[in-house]
Amino acid sequence: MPVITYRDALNQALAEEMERDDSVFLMGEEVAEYDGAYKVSKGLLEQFGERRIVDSPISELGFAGLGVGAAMVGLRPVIEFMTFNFSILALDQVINAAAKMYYMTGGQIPVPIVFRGPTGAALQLSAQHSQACETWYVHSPGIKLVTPGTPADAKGLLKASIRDNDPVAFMEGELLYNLKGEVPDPDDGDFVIPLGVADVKREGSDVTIVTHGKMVNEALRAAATLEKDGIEAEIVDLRTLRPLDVEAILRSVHKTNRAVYLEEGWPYVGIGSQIVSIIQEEAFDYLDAPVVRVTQADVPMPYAKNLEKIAKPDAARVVEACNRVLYRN
Amino acid sequence: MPVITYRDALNQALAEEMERDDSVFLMGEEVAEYDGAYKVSKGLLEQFGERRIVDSPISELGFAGLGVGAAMVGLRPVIEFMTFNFSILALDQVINAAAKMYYMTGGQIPVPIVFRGPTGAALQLSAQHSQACETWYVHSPGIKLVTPGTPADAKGLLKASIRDNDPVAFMEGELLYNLKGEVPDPDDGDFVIPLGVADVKREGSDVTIVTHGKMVNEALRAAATLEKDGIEAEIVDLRTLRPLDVEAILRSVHKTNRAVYLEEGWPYVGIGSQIVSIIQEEAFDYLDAPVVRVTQADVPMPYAKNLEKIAKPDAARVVEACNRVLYRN
Amino acid sequence: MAQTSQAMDKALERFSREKLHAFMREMLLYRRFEEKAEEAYAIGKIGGFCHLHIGQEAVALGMIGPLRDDDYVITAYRDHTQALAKGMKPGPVMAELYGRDGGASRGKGGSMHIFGAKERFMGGHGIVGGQVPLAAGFGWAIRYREEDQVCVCFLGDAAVNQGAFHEALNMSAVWKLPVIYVVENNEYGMGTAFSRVSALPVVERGKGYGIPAHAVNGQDILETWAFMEDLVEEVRGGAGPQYVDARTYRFKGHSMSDPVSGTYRSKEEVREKTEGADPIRLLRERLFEAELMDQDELEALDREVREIVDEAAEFADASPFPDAAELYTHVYSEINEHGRLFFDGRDR
Amino acid sequence: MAQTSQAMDKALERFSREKLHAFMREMLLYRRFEEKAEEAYAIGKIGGFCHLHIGQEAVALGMIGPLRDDDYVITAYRDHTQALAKGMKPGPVMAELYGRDGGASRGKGGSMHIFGAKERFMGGHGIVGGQVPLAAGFGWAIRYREEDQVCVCFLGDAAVNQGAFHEALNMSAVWKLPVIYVVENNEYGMGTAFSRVSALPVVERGKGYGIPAHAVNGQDILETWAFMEDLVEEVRGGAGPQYVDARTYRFKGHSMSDPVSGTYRSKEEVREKTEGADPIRLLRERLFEAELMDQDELEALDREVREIVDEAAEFADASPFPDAAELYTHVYSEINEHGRLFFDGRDR
Ligand SMILES: Cc1ncc(C[n+]2csc(CCOP(=O)(O)OP(=O)(O)O)c2C)c(N)n1
Ligand SMILES: Cc1ncc(C[n+]2csc(CCOP(=O)(O)OP(=O)(O)O)c2C)c(N)n1
Ligand SMILES: [Mg+2]
Ligand SMILES: [Mg+2]
Repeated sequence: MPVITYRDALNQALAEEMERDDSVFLMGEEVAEYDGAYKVSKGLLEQFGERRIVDSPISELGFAGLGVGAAMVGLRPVIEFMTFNFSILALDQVINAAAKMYYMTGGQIPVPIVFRGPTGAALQLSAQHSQACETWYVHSPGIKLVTPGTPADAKGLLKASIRDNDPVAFMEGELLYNLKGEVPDPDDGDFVIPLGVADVKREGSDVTIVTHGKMVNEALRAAATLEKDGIEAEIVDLRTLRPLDVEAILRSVHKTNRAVYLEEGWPYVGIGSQIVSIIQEEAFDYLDAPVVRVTQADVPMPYAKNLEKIAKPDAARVVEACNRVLYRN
Repeated sequence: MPVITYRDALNQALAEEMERDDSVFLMGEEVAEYDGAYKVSKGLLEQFGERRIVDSPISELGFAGLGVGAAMVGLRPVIEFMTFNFSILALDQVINAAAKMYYMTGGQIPVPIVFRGPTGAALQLSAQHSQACETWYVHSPGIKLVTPGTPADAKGLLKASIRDNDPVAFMEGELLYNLKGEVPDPDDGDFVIPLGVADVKREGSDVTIVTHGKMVNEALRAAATLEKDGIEAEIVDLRTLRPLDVEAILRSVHKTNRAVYLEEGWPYVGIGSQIVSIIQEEAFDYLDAPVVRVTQADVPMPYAKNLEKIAKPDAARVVEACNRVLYRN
Repeated sequence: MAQTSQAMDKALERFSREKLHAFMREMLLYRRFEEKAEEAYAIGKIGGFCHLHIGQEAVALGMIGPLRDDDYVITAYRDHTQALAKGMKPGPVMAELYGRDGGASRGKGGSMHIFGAKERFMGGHGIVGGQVPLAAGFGWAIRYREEDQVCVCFLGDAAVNQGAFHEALNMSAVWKLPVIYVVENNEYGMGTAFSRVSALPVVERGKGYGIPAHAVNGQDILETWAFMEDLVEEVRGGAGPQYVDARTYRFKGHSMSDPVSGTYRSKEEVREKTEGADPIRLLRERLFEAELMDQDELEALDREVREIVDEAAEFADASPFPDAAELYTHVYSEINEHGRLFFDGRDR
Repeated sequence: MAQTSQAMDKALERFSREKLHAFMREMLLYRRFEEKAEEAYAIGKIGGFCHLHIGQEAVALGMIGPLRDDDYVITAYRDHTQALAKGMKPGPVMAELYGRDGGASRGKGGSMHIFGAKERFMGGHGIVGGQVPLAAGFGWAIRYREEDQVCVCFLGDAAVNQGAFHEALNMSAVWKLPVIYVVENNEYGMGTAFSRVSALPVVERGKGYGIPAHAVNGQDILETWAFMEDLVEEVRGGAGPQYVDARTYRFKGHSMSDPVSGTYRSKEEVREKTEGADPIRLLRERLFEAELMDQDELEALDREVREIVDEAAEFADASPFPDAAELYTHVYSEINEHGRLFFDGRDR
């Protein structure tokens, strides 16, 4: 299989879906002439023209809403947020329009739109540019949330998201764009990964690390360390947070009886709290220890390099957490 | 003690704090000439004049930000959102400005502001007007969240919130404004309830119902039903969600070994998921059954009366949940 | 006086007698429909917020009537008569207010969220200003598909102070979207006079976008209709977005739960408007004066529309409440085969 | 030519020789400071996003210099030179870029979030347009306290398309707030030319609010300073909010990670501007021509500011990284005695 970057995988997915369906267009800041702030849309303007690759003004609320409107009448917009940090400005259109529309129209008007862009921290971007936005998006019914951690998942899931008839928030990562991985050759047919299917990124029997998004890679690093210590960690990459592959979590916990949730975002009412709640309710008797969560420190992201480093969850902390649920010190 | 409404309790709190401190002002839609959409600010324009009771345009992002700016230079704004539903438009100023300011200025600039208004559902207001907004506010460090369920709590906590030097989101309820209860006489001295102290609204030894905001009253109804069945429920009203009185939750769970979380909002990554996570992690060995959550149905709020009724959590469902954790059918 | 009268005649000339009668009939229908809703609200058949359009009928009719079936209309929560004007049947609209399964939105939307996808009536939106970017999206889609529909987007005067308005108008101008933004300028947002929260009048608030601004007397159906008929053709022809200050007045309280007058506007002001600026009365006087309609004809029209409205109410009354199972339908339009979409057990 | 030269002389007349030298010295300081930051970024001493102000010095100096110490200034993330102009010391500003404990924001804010509460430099904000309502809040507080400060709020040209801008300008007009909104119109928002995302030029975008609009040549320090000196006094005297289109140009890439030119603007365009519209060069030429400064004096000034900048860098270098315990300070300014405020154990 060809090895390509996460960025190129997204680019392929966009190009293939736009090729396949004329109702798909891409709009956002810098997506056209500039090839995207992170170059995800590189070459697409040339390939598809100004009609379908559109530079917007810096009007997040406005162009998110424009996208929702276009979706309401049958187009399939892909709205790029330069980062999801800025999408807080657009949240009203995402939650109150996109997510609720199908319901409050009594099923008359679906909203097949994708909001995509990086979430979470990159390097030293400080408090206003380093926020993991999953909680804001996933709390509301009516929207789906996709968080691929590898190039293949990025491609397969973006294609599925564009084809999905509901609003999908698709969260990438600035630090993922250069990540390389195997992605099936486009010539070998349409590569689509259905929403709602977790992926066991590593098998193991001693402890389960449940995670999503770019933290998958941190989990793999932690597992490598643990392995040296004779601990086999199983990594369940949720890939999509709504729909959520609960069975995959339970399956793994039934096997290992111990679980850690690893996420990039803040702890309080983070995704991990929900996963703990599910495990607690549905695998209560299988647990040998309370689930431990590894998250960003519960502070706005600091700029200073050393503080940022300790604010972020990392492999070392995952190892600690695994040891804790294994009652090893 | 005088019995007054929740509305009048808030009104008293506002009047007393404005009397006490000239830097406090109230701004929002309809707060002045119209006495407030829900009449919380009744008479305040007359008492304090246009300088301090200010009708704003319908510009939630703008006047929330104006309030943050005013707080940055030492005023103590109380910003009323007609309902928190509309505050999603202002969330950027709340999260990216108010909550992060003190941190990203390295402690130079505190933001002593209160954002207040009703959250959650009233009656048949449909999808866009019936949303419990706690999750959006509490996820972010840097902000405090207060959710009084009774007139006394409303008064004592609003006064504390206005005096607090950090941004506070203060969530009320349209269906609470007419609720009556005892509130200490203003002549008997300053009545302030510190943030971070839960209140046991009912003692009991069989099961703990943890809750907040208007659901306190639903919990009391459930407890009355359970009592007839010989079950003594303890009701822990959190009152503030950040800071959170974790000790009070644990104390009660240690006693009852069974817990239910009741909240008005959606379940997925709701407050309850966090409370479950805390109980699971910190009282793992005390639990005789998994914690059960009672929440709004995981759907946008429907308009039809019958659907709305079943979408909302109520006493009957709390009773069921208590029975479930007690393994009674 | 003579001059006014002449002007009136001139305005009348543009329309056939049938058309003028149809104007009267339609506006009467809207009025009676809203009065019926008011009645039903009073006895608890309708709940929640219910915002009546009484007094503003000539805006709905004049601005929507000249449209084609495949043109789009969108508005805020004060949406009943616009829905009717865009061709929705009174029965399903009323049933929606009643929260019944036969409602246009299956009882899930209610008064604030009337939708008729088939009729291209795109709602019914509750967040002030929230519909404005959606309208730009319809305009975008029209241009994208190289079609020739137009979109009419209504908003209240108070909504021009929302950021969404600003962002959408700018984008509309940049991309020359075929959207006509009609501000239903009834002078108030709830209890706040527009002039108290805006330094410039409504018509000037579109100035910063390079979009042509127009002002029209929204109480005069002959004016609103004629104006719109012309404007729509221009926009269909590629003139790009337009901004209209339609001057009107809300005769009732903001919603059913609010007073008609009070601290924010005086009884006298309301009386003056309801007497002097009632679009139905104004049309009647002109038609009678020009002898294009008489009292009997008017009463016949009124009987006709009352019957329609009664039938609508009967339809609503006869329609069942939605089945409990409907709680979980329409949350998603696509239920993916894998994973859990709902998190409350769905066992209610 | 002769005419231009005369006009120059006229502009020079307003200022003393000392003042003119101070202009040069200040702008050189800003330039050298930014160049030092560029250097430091290249070797990894500064991280994250770092947006240089090179080319726009005459806006910062001219618009801030005439202010009083107790007036407020706020801007976006391109904030280093405005901070210096408002009286912040180069050392703590540089240390902030380095993310050190001695930084103005204790290393927690970084390049985009320089703050000097004492100097009333109110940041340094990363969300485009986000600072605009905050500025209205400062103006509100000034009026509330019946004081006579003014607030200068800088924003980029691209920021005028944000809803926050719209809402804040309207409120400022309604309440006559003493805020001067200065658009640093460098023609681009990142890689997007303003004219591609806005149907009207910057100066026209304030039209809808009843706020006086001004345009100024932002490359000419004599013009920006004189203009602002007058305007500030008007606003201090109660003239209410003002809107200024300060025409300038960004000589570098959007941030350190972006190219100077590329698909969005040509090398030629950049060369033309850096050669023909450099505020420092323009001032130098005029001062030399008018014999108000000579090469030696200029070089002495340059040496002086280079020394200051070197000291700033040394200060930054010598400043320690924040202690790990600082991770949890400054999240809240008031730690309530009860309850848990943090949810990660704080045991890192
Ligand atoms: C964003 C937002 N803020 C506040 C409200 C509450 N609210 C509903 S209608 C209204 C007044 C709107 O007035 P206007 O736009 O003039 O429309 P009108 O009611 O006069 O038709 C307000 C404040 C809301 N629905 N949405
Ligand atoms: C709300 C928001 N959207 C997008 C961004 C990303 N971004 C940062 S700067 C910028 C361009 C802003 O240009 P302009 O306002 O003209 O200021 P300049 O950089 O030219 O000084 C963009 C798009 C952001 N920081 N905030
Ligand atoms: Mg109005
Ligand atoms: Mg710019």
